[in-house]
Amino acid sequence: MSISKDIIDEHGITEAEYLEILKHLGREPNLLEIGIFSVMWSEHCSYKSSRPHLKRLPTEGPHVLQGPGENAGVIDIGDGLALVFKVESHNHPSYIEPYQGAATGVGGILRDIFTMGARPVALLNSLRFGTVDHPRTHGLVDGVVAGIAGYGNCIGVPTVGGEVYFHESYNGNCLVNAMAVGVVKRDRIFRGRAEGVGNPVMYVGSKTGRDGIHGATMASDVFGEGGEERRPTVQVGDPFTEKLLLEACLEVFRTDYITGIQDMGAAGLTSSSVEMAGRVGNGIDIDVALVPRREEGMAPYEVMLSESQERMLLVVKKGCEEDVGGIFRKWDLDAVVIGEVTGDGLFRIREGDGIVAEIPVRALTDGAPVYDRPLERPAYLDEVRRLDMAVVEEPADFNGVLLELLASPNICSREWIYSQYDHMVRTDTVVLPGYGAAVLRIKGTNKAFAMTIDCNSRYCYIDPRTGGAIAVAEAARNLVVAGARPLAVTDCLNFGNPERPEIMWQFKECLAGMGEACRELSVPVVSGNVSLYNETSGTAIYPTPTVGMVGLIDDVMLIATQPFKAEGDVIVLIGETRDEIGGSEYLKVIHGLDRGVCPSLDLSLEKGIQSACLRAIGAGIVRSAHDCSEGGLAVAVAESCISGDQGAIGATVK
Amino acid sequence: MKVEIFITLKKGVLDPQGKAVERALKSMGYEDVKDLRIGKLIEMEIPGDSMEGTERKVQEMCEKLLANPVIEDYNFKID
Amino acid sequence: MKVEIFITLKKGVLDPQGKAVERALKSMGYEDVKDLRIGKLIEMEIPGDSMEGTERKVQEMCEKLLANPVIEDYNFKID
Amino acid sequence: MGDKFGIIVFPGSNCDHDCYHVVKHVFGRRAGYVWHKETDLSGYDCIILPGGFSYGDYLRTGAIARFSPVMGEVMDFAERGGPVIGICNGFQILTESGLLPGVLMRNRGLKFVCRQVYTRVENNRTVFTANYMRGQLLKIPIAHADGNYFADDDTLKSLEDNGQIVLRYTDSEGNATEEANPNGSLHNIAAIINRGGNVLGTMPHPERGCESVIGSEDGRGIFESVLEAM
Repeated sequence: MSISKDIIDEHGITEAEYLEILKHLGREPNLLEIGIFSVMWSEHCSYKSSRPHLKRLPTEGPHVLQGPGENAGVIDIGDGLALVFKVESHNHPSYIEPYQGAATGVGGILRDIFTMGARPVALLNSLRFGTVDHPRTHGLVDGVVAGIAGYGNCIGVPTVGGEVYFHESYNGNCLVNAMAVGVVKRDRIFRGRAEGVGNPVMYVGSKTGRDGIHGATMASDVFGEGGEERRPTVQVGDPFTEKLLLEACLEVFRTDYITGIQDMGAAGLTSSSVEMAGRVGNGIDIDVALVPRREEGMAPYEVMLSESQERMLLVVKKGCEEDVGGIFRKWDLDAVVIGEVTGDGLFRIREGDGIVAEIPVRALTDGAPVYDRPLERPAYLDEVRRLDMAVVEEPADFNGVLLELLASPNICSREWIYSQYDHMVRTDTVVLPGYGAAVLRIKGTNKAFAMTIDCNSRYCYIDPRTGGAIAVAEAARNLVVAGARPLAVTDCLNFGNPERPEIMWQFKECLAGMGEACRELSVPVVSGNVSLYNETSGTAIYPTPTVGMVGLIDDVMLIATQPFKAEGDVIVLIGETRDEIGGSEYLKVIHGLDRGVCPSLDLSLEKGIQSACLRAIGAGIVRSAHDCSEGGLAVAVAESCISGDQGAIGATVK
Repeated sequence: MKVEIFITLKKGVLDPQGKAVERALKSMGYEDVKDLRIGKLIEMEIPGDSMEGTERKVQEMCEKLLANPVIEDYNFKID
Repeated sequence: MKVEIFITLKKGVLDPQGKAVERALKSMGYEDVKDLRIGKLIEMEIPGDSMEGTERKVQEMCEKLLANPVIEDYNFKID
Repeated sequence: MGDKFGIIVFPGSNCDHDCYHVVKHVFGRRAGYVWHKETDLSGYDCIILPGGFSYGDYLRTGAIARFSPVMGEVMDFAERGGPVIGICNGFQILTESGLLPGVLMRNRGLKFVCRQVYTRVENNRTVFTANYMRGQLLKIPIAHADGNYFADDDTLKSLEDNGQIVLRYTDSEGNATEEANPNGSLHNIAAIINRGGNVLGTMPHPERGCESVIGSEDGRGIFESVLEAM
């Protein structure tokens, strides 16, 4: 039965890609094999349009223990400890079902952390919605925030920071980027590798259902007007089962029973088994008949592509199956051997004794197509950079303007959001949400670490290269004003349709700017995610390369927070104030303009300013510090006056 | 008119709460309980007009607010 | 046997969720909605024995676990 | 009596580690985890039911945890007069198991609330509050979606008359106002004890208020008080 043309199209596989598949297999693929190729070669799993440009980001550094290519990045922070962190996007599912889309986004990013052997200790998120008056925005915000709270609070990992941003370019496509950070002993890092031919492959966690089938390719599909019919593919999360899965896995990590582990994320059982085998050049043999199921009559196609949540795949040392099974049963979880590691480099799927699919692992991983998509400088750029200053007359009432800015959706207090997140569980949160970065102490040491997630997408729209560099510089500033030394980056690159040359140009330019800033500020990228096709009926989102960054504080007593502390203290502004108003929040809120020349960024000056600030805080002579971002100096000083919990304190600026 | 609305999860949609309660009942000795699902029961009074008028109103309320069309089904009784 | 259990808040017990939903419906133009209360609908299968046997079991399950006697009433349908 | 704390771990408990840290590292006393399937509490001098989402808070918060094997032992321990502290989810489990009266329902605002709150010590002649002054203001954080304490009028009256209300939500000046009530609890109730005075249920998390580096030390008094009584 050869595969029909429309089945191939429906799987998002192009003519050329189909011919490649024929070459890899030396025969026609069956329906299950087409399904496997379609998810493994989807944009989400293969990064086929972004890989050529991702190569230009720096990923090495003396403290980098694991860079991109694994489930999360790992950096050394001394005292025999390492930080594990990553950011992941769940944009499309959240637009369809906000609560479950956001909740499963949190569940997925947590699994990426503890699959490396680490206990997750913090969650952050970066959310972007349409304008506040857009009919869908209210429902989306409520659902997404409740989903993040519902999942994060239940599993007991504090949600300590993040950002929320409203802009019309996200009217048709909200962004939900979830970041998680974990701590692991340097010598107990686990990796997603199918090591040891003959070792059993064990399925642990919830049973498999039909949810989320083709979630991976859905993420790579452009939403048409009636995007909603994709409903049945939304996954439902169970944070209670994830908590059991977390504790059971942490128990297994204290033993030497396993050689590899990976969570089942996008493309579920398929991507986890293929990627684990691919990393070590082994093959893997799976029998779908052994996979625990939640529904009857599921075809191999459904079992292999299901994205049911809270499931992990383990490679167990031969003979330790019962020991591992015992640990999971203690936590009332399924733990079943469903296959074994082979040496023939093939991904072979059985159903009982019949073979239903057989594909070379390399065809699915290294063999995935790579596209050097055409680039074209967008036409809008020259127009958007023109700003007729005559239109921008000086306001009569500066106080009124400041109050309007402080009340505007992108600057006002986020307390109504983060008070729904348990941000204190685990009693490590030293600096609570509300400032640029959250700070957590490391019990047993007098160190702490700071985390932030940040991006100004308007700068990236009017000048992608400078905007990309500013995204990195601003994230670093957030850490530095807390007194933390920036160490490494995880990025979530949210863009429109890569098949449109101007979007691809935005992507390339943003990454070029990010790469320069990462190199200059010596913060390598150790993990990340690419989310493309964020576009509805031809209108793409603003380029949003969200930057998550982690920094280290050597002495938890020597930190700074945003609020002014005492009368008589001196306010110092470090850096140059240039005559730059392009792309500012002031222009947007007061004059409704999204235009102008993007503020310039002098990376060597930036580096000097950041190290001066760090040295001052380290010398204990700084009580509070704040970076100037949306709303500029006026908003920064105002926020420092009103954000303390001992009531407002005044300030005079000469 | 007394209205009772029953909101249930669509078939195939995972019901973590139902799963946990079923497991608890089994551990309490009720081994033979199967397919336990938990939904919402919404009761209200809508005074006034005809049966069709009320039916149309309840339909609209469920579509717009009370049921999440992505993962829930609804039905109702009016008397 | 197919069992449907209806768990509702006792009269006089505050129902914050019911109040919030009633307010939302009113703001959507359904002014005449009154006394909106939200409860739980628990569906399950109990194979086997007699109607009385099943009834007794369901009664016990509600008394022990499914309903909190301090604030909730329960009733059920078996067919 | 000894000074060993038994911290019960249900599937879904989250604050067990935090309580262990406070007893062991802040107060330097002995602490041990007790898995919910265990049925032997001998060797423990005080039992803590920590915060979290036991059984995912499914059906009702604490409803399923109450049937864990260890709860029978906890009830006996309490009957013998041993001190039992139920924090947040622990308080919910104690009401579901009948060790404490009333019910914790969904917050009035329907949303999860996590922030520092002020509470006033209503009764300092208890095992858990002897180290505080009567009327003392405590800044201790809350983090819950179901902290809306409800009980029928008779129960409320007896709680008030017998001094069983230990902490009440107030504003920063100590007034138990409606605005200062974060979840709608009747009479701004934040923490209560049983008639015998040896079982405490508190929605605010004292273990999150024992170290100034994370914002407050006001919660220390609860542990100090019970340690002196042990």
